[in-house]
Amino acid sequence: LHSNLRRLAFPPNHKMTAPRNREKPMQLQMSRDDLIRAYRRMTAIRQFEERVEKEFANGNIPGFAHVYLGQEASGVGICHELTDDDWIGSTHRGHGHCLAKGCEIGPMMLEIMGKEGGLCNGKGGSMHIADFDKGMLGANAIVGGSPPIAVGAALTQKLKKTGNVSVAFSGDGASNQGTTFEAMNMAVVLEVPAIFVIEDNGYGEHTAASYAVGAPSIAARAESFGMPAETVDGTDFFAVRDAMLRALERGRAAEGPYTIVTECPRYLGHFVGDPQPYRSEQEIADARARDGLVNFRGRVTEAGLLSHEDLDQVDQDIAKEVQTAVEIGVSAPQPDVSALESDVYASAY
Amino acid sequence: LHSNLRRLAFPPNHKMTAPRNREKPMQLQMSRDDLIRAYRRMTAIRQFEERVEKEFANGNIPGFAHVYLGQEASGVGICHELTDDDWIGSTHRGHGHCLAKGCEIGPMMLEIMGKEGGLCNGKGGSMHIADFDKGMLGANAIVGGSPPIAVGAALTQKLKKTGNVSVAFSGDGASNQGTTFEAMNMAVVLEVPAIFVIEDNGYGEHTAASYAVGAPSIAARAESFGMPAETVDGTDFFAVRDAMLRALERGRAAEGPYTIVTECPRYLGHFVGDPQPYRSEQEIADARARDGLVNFRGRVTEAGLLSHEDLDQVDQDIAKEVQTAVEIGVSAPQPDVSALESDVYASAY
Amino acid sequence: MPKKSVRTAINEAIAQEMERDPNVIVIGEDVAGGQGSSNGPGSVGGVFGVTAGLYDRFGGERVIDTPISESAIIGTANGAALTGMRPIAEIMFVDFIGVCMDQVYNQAAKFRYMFGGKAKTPWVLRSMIGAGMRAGAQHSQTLHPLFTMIPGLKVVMPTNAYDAKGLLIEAIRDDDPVIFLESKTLYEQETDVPDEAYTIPFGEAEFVREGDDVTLIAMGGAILHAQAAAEALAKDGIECDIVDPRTTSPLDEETILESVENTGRLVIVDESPPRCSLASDIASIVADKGFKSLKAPIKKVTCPHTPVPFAPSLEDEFLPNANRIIAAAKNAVNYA
Amino acid sequence: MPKKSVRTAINEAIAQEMERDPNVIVIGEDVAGGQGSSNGPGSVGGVFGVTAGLYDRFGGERVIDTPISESAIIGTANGAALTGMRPIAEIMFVDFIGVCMDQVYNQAAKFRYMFGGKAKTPWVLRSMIGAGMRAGAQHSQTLHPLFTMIPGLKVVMPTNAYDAKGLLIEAIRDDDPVIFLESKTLYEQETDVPDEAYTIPFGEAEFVREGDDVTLIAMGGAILHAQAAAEALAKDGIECDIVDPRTTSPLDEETILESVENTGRLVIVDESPPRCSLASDIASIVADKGFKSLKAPIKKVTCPHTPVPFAPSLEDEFLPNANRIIAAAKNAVNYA
Ligand SMILES: Cc1ncc(C[n+]2csc(CCOP(=O)(O)OP(=O)(O)O)c2C)c(N)n1
Ligand SMILES: Cc1ncc(C[n+]2csc(CCOP(=O)(O)OP(=O)(O)O)c2C)c(N)n1
Ligand SMILES: [Mg+2]
Ligand SMILES: [Mg+2]
Repeated sequence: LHSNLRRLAFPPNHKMTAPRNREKPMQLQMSRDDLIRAYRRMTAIRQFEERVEKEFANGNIPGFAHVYLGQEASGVGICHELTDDDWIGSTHRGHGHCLAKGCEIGPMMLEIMGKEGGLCNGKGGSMHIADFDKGMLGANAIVGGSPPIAVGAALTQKLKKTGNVSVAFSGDGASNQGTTFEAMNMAVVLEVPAIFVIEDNGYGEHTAASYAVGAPSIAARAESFGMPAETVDGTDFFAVRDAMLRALERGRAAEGPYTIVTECPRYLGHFVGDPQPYRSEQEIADARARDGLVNFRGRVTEAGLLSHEDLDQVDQDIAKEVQTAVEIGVSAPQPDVSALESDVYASAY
Repeated sequence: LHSNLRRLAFPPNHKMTAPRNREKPMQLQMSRDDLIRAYRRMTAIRQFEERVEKEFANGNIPGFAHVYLGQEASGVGICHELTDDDWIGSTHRGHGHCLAKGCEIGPMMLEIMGKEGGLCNGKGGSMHIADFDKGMLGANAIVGGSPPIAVGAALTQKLKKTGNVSVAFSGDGASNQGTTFEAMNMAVVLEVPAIFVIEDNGYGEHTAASYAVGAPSIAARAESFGMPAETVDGTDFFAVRDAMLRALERGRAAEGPYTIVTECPRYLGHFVGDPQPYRSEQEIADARARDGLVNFRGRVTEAGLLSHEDLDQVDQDIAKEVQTAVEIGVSAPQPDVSALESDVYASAY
Repeated sequence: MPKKSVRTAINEAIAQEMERDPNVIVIGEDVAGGQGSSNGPGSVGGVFGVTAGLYDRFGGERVIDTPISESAIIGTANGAALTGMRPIAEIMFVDFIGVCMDQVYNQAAKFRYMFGGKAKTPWVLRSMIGAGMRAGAQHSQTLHPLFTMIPGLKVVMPTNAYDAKGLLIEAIRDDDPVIFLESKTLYEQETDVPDEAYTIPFGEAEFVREGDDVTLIAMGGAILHAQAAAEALAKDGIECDIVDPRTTSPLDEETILESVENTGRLVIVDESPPRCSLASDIASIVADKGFKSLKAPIKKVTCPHTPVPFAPSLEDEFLPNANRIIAAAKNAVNYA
Repeated sequence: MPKKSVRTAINEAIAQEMERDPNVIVIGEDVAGGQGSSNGPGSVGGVFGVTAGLYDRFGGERVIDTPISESAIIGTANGAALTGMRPIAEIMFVDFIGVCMDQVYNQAAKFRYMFGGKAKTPWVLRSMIGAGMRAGAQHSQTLHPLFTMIPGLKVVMPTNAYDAKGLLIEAIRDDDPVIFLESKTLYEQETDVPDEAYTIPFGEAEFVREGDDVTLIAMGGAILHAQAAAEALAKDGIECDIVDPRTTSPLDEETILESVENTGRLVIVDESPPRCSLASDIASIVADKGFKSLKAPIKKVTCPHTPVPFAPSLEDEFLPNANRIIAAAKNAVNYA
């Protein structure tokens, strides 16, 4: 019996699960400004992360960095219809989620460099960025840490009847963590507007999802918990956004949770500097061939919604922003040692 | 979508999932001795637990006791084809699993009474009985504690190519614990001969499975992890044993894990003394109406395999054994205080 | 003033805070009880009845039964607390913390610091501690050191009904994650407890008894043994100062040092194994800041370095008892 | 004797024991690496390469990559160990222990006792500890007290390559669950390490340096700071006895007491927050059994009661450093 089950096998030999009931062509749904915003955020992620890679090599970024290259369309597609009152919980690979949710490049760069004025004043770093004003409840360096937290945020939204939703980003690896499963069941039982987004980039560190996920399908596994679930191409912004619109229909009505699996191969290694001996040239080339930004540019220009000039302009604007952020970041001071013992408690201790 | 999903609803309004491909009538499969052994073990559990209830009230049993009444056919059906080299991991409600696996009444009673000569020399108690000679790896007072441990035992069996299997007993409540889900995925990934037995007695303490299990079906949820799974009537010894035979076909060949959900309503409260204000008279009456021993007796006598006299004889033998066990237990000494600091470490400390 | 048990005091504190603040919710296994059952929810209120009646009074939206999924319970409390609620989460027995410790010490305890002071996580984690009920190795532990060592957490261990109510209301109103540990063996203890709400600040130890010969520090269930020992010692003319820290984090060092300055002799009673215990923690503080006043070795009366045994004969020996406290106190007093 | 790094010594110990005993297996996340990948498994060997080469040598049946499911990893190790294997399980960073602590302290640590001495659970849990790598609050903790307090566990903290190999082989051959904590900052440290297998018994501290003025006790990464401090103090004519306990459970009390008897002054350096720390544990033991020989307050040099900060400026201040050790030592020496 088991031997008959098709194992999730992506990569090396990736089978895409067809997204279900993909409705109405996107151009009917998005304004020009909307499209620009989406492209701007994807571009911000792409350029920010490429620069993080560079500055890490330059020694300007301490510790570890996990970049989001190749997954831009997933985070931006998920967050596109969210407001600052919709919350997201992120992962160790959180830069993209932050930018997709509207965090600013400057304070993010400062945080990642461990500088004063960073989003967490340098105390958090790459794996612990949070921006509550933007509804970003925090990156999380514990795999499987965010899903239960998102359920709690969704409980607040349900009890306060706000019509908002809470999104938990996880990876294919985190989809095997007990905390993620518990969160899914809890969300179904409490009927809260939690949306579980599993970004299947093919690997958990150096181990392929095709090995570590025993189930034939991550989405089907989530569905068996008692919620709707679907799998979409995570490099197709429009496909991701469409799936999110379906999840939001349910979430805004506080009808309960939803799971979206976005498939978006990882471009680089697990962390900046991972030589990836376990991946073939070919596999990495295939991954890079699936480019959410190229896909987006092609679709919107062919449809005549935006011109190449429009998009090139965005590229240049972002490039300036990133350059400025790095310059400010490099010259900014590290937090004063007096900050070491502050922020441990909110009330008297 | 979610609203369309039929919630697992047992009790109050229980829908039985039909066991799949139930083959060959049992009487072709079991010898008279086999049948006697099965009935003897079910009877041992029934009488042992009824006496535990009584002795608890008499103050002869310290602490908490969770009895297995109503679930006899589940444990005995699962263990019937197992040898001492097949291992089981149990729960806080473990007396029945012990007896089903061949543990002796006397040493069990001594343990539950906290006396010298108990299976764990009085150090474990009702929730921590183990008997390695019988392949009983231990009751476990942590809900969800046993499934990962059974995966490890199954790994040993796989690596040593013994053709044996390891069974993890869990309840419907434990089926929601992250450790159980992790164990299921791990078992599929490592392809070990672990058999997950979820005894759905309708409740986790005072909360109904119909509420706490968000999934429409515990078995379907397990199946989505990538292993075969089925649901059977846990008060029908033959149905449980048939399901186990299917699981063993796969397990003995070391082809991977299997899940069996046995539905067997709890007769009494969660622990001895629980007044069960949350359950209606009717529900409890319906539960008691499903009696694995009555079912067995009817089937084997109608089929002319055993006579009422045969079975009555077993009843009397067990009654004597239990009576003797209690008498010895009550008069046995508690462990000497010198035992307090022994058995903490196996090697020098 | 009306006499109330610790159980009643805790129940009253929760009810009064739920009345006062709609953001206060209760979440855990069987805190209401009976969800999905034929007679419906609300009839249980926790395995020991501590939350009894809350469901009927505040409904299922605020008294939330959960699946047996502790990581999701604390994670849910974390997310709710981060976003404006004040959850009171229950982990039935503290022994179960091992399946959800991450959400306690890597998440709740660190949010505020990691996020540069922007987050607050105002929750209370209620849980039962202590041996003596023949509940075996996995239902009898006293794990206060496990929480006390974690920066970002506050830890409360009430020893009587009056403190239980005042400290719990303080905990619910506090903006940090607070671990509230209830000694099973103290639930029936009664003291005078005002009907109205009141708070007791954290970090203020209490003198349970005053004496000049030796200082006894005792927490949780151990307080009973310490009091019994003090009675007996008094008969032999040895007067004990008994200090109940009430909260282990923050810890009231001043009061402890003040007492030792007066007595010069210290015995710490702690219902947990000795290694890295609160007893060792307090001893080390006094061995530094109170060294000058010490006239004798600091004695710890703890459980042995073993799991909790089931058999009554062994469990009674496992627990710190009056006799061992008396011996330690005499040892300290007679030291020259 | 050939010089080897701590990393190499650990790898060598595992390989030699796997050669010797077919029941020894390695299990954890990416211990082989690359399972299911286009180039196949074996090319990684742990995030820091500590288990590199083992997969090629012993194959996937004995070097087992797992999903990210720590409870299942330790649970699997528990079940395998109970039934005849000798698993070496890896929890990558000790910070992650919170998601699987139950399988460590309620299961492995208690099996033997709960089951009346019938069970043994011979596994080693390898994990990385320590700050200083700018890894942030959830990848930089040093949680040895968390394990040291648990009866049934043994806890090893090697500070050099020679000890690492000998203690790890001892741990693998030991019949109890052993927590083997590897300081990230020490992996590159080199010492002479014999090629053949050898063992170092648990519970035997080592004098890293001898001196009569003050005793410094240091564990794990802190040993480097202690040595630097001792160098500097020597220039001021203060000679330090440096004791490295090597194992925190069991703890070599005798050696510690012997040194304090000689110096009368004690400074304990511990790379963890102060509350219920190993520093407090050792201080409390000396404040009891070594009270007679104490000439000064017992000083602890630990991290502050805060999570680990990310910014280098803060993390450097967070860690115990030579200057703070020097100050504490002088304080102790000058006390009268
Ligand atoms: C509980 C826990 N276990 C292990 C790790 C180490 N770790 C960090 S990221 C990672 C891989 C996560 O894989 P996935 O969820 O697919 O996310 P991705 O890195 O692919 O974005 C692992 C194992 C961790 N941080 N937390
Ligand atoms: C981790 C953990 N959480 C909670 C408990 C308390 N508890 C003991 S038994 C039980 C109910 C278990 O329900 P189920 O798995 O259905 O087993 P049943 O009692 O019905 O046999 C609970 C919540 C526990 N022992 N361990
Ligand atoms: Mg991944
Ligand atoms: Mg049940």
